[in-house]
Amino acid sequence: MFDLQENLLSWVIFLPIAGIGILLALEAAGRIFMSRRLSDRSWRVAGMGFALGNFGLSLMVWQRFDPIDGGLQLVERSAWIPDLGIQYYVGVDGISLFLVVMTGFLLPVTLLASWTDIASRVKQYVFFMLCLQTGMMGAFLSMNLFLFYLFWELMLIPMYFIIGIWGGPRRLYATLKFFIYTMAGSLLMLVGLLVIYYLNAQQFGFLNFDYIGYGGASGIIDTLIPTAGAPWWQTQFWLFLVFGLAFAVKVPMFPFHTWLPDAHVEAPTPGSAILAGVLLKFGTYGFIRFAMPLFPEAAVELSGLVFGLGVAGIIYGALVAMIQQDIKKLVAYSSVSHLGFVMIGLFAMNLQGLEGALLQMVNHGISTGALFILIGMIYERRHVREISEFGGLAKVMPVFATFFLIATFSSIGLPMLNGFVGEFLILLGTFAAAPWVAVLATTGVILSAVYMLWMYRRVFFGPLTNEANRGLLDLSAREKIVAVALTLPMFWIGIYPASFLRPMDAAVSELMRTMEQRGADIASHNGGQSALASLPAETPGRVSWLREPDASAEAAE
Amino acid sequence: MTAPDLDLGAVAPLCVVAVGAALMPLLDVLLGRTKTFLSRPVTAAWAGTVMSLATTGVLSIALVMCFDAAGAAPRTFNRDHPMILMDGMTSFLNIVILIGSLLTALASGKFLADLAINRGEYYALLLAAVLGMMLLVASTNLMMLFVGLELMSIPIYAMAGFRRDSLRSNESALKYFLVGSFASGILLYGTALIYGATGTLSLLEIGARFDVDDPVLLIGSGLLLVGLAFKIATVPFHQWAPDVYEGAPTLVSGLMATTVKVAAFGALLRVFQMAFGPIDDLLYPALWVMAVLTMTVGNVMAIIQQNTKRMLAYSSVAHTGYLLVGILVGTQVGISAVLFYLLAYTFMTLGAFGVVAVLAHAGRERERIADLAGLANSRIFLAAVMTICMVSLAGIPGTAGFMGKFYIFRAVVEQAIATESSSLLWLAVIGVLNSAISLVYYLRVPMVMFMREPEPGPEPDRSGTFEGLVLAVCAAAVILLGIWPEDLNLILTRVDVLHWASVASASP
Amino acid sequence: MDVALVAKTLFIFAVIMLVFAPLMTWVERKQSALMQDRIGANRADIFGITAIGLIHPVADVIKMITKEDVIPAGAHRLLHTLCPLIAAVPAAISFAVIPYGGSYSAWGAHWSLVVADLDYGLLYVFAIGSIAAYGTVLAGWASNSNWGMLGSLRASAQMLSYEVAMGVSVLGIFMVFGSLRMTDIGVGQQETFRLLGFLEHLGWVAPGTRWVDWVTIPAWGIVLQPLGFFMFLAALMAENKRPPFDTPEGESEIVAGYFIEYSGMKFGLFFMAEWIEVVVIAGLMTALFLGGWSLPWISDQELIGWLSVPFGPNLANLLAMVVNVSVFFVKLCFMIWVQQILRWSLPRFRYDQVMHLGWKILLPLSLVNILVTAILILLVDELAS
Amino acid sequence: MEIPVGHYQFVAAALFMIGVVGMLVRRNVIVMFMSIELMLNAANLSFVAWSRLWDSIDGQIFVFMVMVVAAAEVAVGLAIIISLIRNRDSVNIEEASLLKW
Amino acid sequence: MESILFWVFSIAAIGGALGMVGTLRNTVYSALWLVVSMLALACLFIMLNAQFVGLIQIMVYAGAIVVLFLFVVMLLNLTGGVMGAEEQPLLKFVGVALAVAVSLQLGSILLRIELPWPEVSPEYGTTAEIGRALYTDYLLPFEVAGVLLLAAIVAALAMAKRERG
Repeated sequence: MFDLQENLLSWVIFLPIAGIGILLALEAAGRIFMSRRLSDRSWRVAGMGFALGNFGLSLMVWQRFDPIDGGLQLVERSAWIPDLGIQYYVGVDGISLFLVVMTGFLLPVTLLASWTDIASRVKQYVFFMLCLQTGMMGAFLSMNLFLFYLFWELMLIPMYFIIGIWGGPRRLYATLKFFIYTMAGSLLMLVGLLVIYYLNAQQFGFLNFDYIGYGGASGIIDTLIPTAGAPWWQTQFWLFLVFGLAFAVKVPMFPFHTWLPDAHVEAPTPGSAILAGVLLKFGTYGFIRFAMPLFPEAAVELSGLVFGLGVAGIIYGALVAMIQQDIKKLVAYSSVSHLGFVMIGLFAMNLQGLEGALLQMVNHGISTGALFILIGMIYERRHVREISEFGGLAKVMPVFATFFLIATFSSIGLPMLNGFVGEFLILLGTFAAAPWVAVLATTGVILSAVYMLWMYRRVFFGPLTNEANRGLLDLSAREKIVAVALTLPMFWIGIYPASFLRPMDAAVSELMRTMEQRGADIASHNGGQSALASLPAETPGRVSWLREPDASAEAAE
Repeated sequence: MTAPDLDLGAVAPLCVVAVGAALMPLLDVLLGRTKTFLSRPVTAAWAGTVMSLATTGVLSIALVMCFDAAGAAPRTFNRDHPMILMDGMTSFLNIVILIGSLLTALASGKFLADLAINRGEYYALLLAAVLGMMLLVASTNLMMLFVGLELMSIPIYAMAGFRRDSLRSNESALKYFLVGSFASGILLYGTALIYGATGTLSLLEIGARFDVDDPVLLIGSGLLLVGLAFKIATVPFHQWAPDVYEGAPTLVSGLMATTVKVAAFGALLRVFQMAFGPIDDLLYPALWVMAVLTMTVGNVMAIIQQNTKRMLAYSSVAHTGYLLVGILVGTQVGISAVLFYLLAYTFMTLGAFGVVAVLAHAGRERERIADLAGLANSRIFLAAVMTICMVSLAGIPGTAGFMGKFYIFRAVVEQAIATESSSLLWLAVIGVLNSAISLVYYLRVPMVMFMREPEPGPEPDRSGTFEGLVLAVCAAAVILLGIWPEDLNLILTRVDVLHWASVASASP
Repeated sequence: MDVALVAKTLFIFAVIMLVFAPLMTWVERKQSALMQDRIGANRADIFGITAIGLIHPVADVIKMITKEDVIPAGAHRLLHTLCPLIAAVPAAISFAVIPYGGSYSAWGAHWSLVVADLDYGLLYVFAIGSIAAYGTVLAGWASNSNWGMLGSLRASAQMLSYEVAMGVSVLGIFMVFGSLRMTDIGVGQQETFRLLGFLEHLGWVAPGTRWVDWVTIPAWGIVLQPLGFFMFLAALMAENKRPPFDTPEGESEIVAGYFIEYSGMKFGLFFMAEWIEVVVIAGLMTALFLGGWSLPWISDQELIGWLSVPFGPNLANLLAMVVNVSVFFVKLCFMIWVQQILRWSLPRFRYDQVMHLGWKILLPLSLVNILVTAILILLVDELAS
Repeated sequence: MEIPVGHYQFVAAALFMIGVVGMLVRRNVIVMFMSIELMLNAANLSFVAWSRLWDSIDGQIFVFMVMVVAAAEVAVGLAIIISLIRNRDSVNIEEASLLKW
Repeated sequence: MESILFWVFSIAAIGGALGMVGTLRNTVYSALWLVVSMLALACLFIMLNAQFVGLIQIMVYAGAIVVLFLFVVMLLNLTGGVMGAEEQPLLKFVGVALAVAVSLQLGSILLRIELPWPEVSPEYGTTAEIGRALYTDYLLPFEVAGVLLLAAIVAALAMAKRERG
């Protein structure tokens, strides 16, 4: 049961919370038997240890992952609430693999980055961070919808506290808004989930929450969800809307994004980093994992809407970011813009678009996380974030300026850095599906270069006008480690994306096959009509140069 | 005159509680007179602890008996004229009631001492009320239902006013009393009309003889439901609840919000299942509206409350709404969902009231939500328990509250799909939207505790050993029920509507 | 309307209201004089004839009626006037269920000597008695006087408290005789039971031994329920609020309690009520505990049977009736005398003592009495079967 | 028995209505309390009449139980009122109502 | 004869009830009106062959409950219109209107019921029969009623007893 080889994913998920358990037990034992408490420092160190262990385990997942296989790997499944068809069922595939690795990577980095920043209530901080990690890992790895839902909402609570306790002056408002927005969206999804659950039970005769069937049995994914001829609330269209709402709030897509600037600005540095780096990905992850395969017809029908909102988000986010005075807010709005890219990439529904979107999710996690952490470093020194407060920082903090520049470039999507690969693939895919959307989205790339570089110039170049900045110390050794750690993957992805794209390839192909199959099922059910039929079956212009030839050949089969 | 055919074993747990209720005043007197046979008198605090432990003991014995009975075949006390039915559902509800009251009794010792209302009558009243509740959920006859209801209510009236030096407690008791008796009166007249229309008091026979076109019977049923609705505080019969909960001693409020509600719901379930089957269609729209209103009003009103107890009162109104949804569905899945929800609800509400009770030291009560500020710094244990309870009440996954709501909504959706009824689906949608509204006020409590600086003043009291135990049990149960509800399923599957049918043959 | 019923009603009310109640004033004075070593009640005379003070009742009546009727300022006139009646009338009409003779038939007519032979006999008395409480409770309040108010409060508390003890202490009688009907109880008390019967049961003497049957005692209530007798008597006297239970009136503390503001015949009515109640109590005790109208060891049938030998059945019935009624009133007078003795020999209880006696002595004792009685009845049934 | 059962029931319904209305419109606690008693009594009359109509003793037993309950309610209710008044006298009579009614 | 009695008693019962609710001046009057109503009801009970219940009605309601009311009213000197609820006129108006409407509806329905009275055995409603029923069929409620009274005593004590020391 505790075998590392057999239960690797469980280890990944539960190591942080087990660490919490150990620490709490030690704390309690200390209080009871020795009437003294563990020091803050020991909590921090232990927390760091568990986070690193978690990262190591996630790397192990990558190492043991078979890139050829498009299906679930390292699956674990055991009965949990059998009466309701609820299993403890985890598995990883090409879609979630890098999100898991990225999540594992970001936690130790943020912990290290906040080593001195978070000075009060350290134990609670470590507690909530580790809990958060369990929630996030669990949500990425769950293959039972109930389990997914549980983790999905569970990770909100630590984040609620992290923003609320260590956040800025308006933290209470921001954290409540964050929580209620995301929760309200997902609650409706619960109803939708139940509807599908019972449709599935009706079709297959037993209650089942498994997303992908296990051992030959059917899963939720096999449910035939009608497009017409049933009560309206059982049709793909409405169910997609319900699911889409939950995920769109989380992404956040354009009209639902208002919680994001508040939360990001008020959150402490590690909070912002994790929020931007991981939590936002759950929205897009939800689309690609659940909403699109479950309701392919509706996804195609509504792809126009998503494109519209996505482009609106890209341009709106960029424009709003341009006028921000607060660096953090600027980065926050840039997230809205970037995730708009991810959304249009997903709904292009071809190999490039999907892969680009997946890769861009990872990219955004790293580069935006890095930006927030770097901003945190300067904030720790100056306790202000207004762009106007700075200027000429490059002179006093050259190392910092360098790393910030790399992160900025990564965010803009400069070639050789990670952002470029993702955005390029997305635009490629989108152009194939909807040329005008790609054209409009491209303006977003340009705009992002404008606002990011403009910001960079105002902060780092020019004369050193503000006296307060004169005595700033450059990065400490610890901060350098953090910065280097964040920069390395940017280059890696930018220079050699194939190591990331290869495992995605099989999974995305598998996903597209599934969607086509479901489209055909619906079509036969409806008597020959399927919106999916309008999709180009094989996408032209595959970018095989990005990929090793043998892998692409296999993926094409 | 032949002796009735009695089955004393069926009522053994009831007997235990009744004997306990009768002996508790004696124990009180005995403890007051220890001077005569001990070298020094027992202090009031110690006497209180002994009383609370004794009460807990009595309730535990009954609890064990109920657990034993849970799996057995249904029994009744008087086989010639069954008034009660000790079946799976009764046992389950009895278990819930006993757990709730047991925890309350255990925490009461220090609580009463802190408020300087350490009087032995409390425990006798508690036990009597518990007996009433147990009878109420077991009753299959309107007479038994009425007597059980009153046996439950009358001690609680007094317990609400147990802080005799506090005007608010007095007013709370008075208000509860007036509203409660008013409700009893309405219920009673409804019973009279039902009796008049059918000529029987047995629920099963009423169900069998139900003539849907008889206006007298319909009005009687309506009045009966209104009476019960007062007791469980559904909108628009809820207005007493916040005032009463606020004024009553906190643990008593907890008891009112949990076990009393459980018992009244048990009665409601019985009435619906046994007697009101034929008018399901008539009741459906009324209950639908009532459930929606109850959820919504409870949640919306809770948002603007400044007093923790008042907030919890409105929260309990809101939860009543969710429970009504389960009753409305009426399938076995729905009923087991209600039962599960009641258990989960008992733990989380009791935990929340328990935390407030720990802080309710005479003279410096911390009843406002703002008074909880900074509790996480001074008393992390209390803050943690409160947070767990709030999170559970809000229905966030991983807690009992979520599982409860999940069960309820799953029953709703199942039935909606089975009958293609979109009104049921809307009920689920409104339910989850209400959950979202409820986040606003539930999350405010942890927010205040963790994210606000405490006001200057003395630190809040530490929880006593038993109080701490109770709180820990509540928190642990909330989490365990949220993560491993399947053990409970073993009990739930015993809740079988079909068992009721077997009683039909037993009644004359 | 049944002539017999009217006759019975008139007879009993005439006796109670016109004979016993006025006579009570005389008895009371004479008794107190006797006990205080005075002569007492010997002043009023008609043409010099004092007739051992028997003129006094007449004088009293005249005095009461002719005195000024004062209604104090601020009093509630209607209630103030009604209260004496509310107090007196229920007392009087509760005699309706007390049988003062058995049932007889002569010349084809058939009648029993009780105004209303109700199934729930004694309950009627209790119900009527509980209404009488209003008279006292309201009297003090209606006269707008502090003393009166205090008296009323005490009276209502006392009456409510003792109603419980009263009801519970007499339960044993119902259990023994198996009925609430007063005539059933009366007939039941005509039986005898063999005191030495247990010897047969134990097998110490052979069944059918004659001398065992000789030693019998009548199955009177007082024999079967000795404890019940005393408790019931005490409770009834407390209900009547006469000394030693006269705290509501307590001359030395609250002057005269609830009827402090009354004068003239209204005042007289309160006293009438008390005296009537004394008679009712005596009647109840007689009917329930002292064998009612019957002679000890001689049942109605036996009596009529013996009398029929010389006089024939019709006359025998009439004679038996006369004998029985006389016996009843003799017993009644005895019970009145007992009450007078108690009244003049015991000092007044303090208020808390009254409550203590009612709640902490009479009530538990009567509960124990019920328990013991129930066990004994079960045992006897067991032995008999 | 020349009066039909409906007439008795009508009287009961009227009493019940008067009780409900009294409970709702009166502000004197004691009178409200008495209105509740009236409601119980209305139910009693109804029970007795139905009981006679159905020739079953259930209704009368129920009335018996109602009386027990009524007695218990009165004892507790009046005790609550006494405790409230005592307190209010000693604390502050001006404070008519702390809790919103 | 029977109709006359019925009309007398029902008018007394309803009149007493109206008087009770309608008397604004003095709580004592309200209580007295209530007694009138109770006594009339007891008489109606007896007319319906419920002699035992009727007698108990007098004993319990008239003899104990209302006396207790009077006792408390006098003890606390509550004779004026003391205490009361904050006005919620609209809600109350709705409540009253609803009550009246339902009652009128109900009353008109009930008034039309003219089922024949069945013949009952002479035992019906007697103490003996009620006692038998209480100790056999209704044993459980009867016992529970005992516990209820005990609880009420304890409750009343807990509320009204003076604090020791």
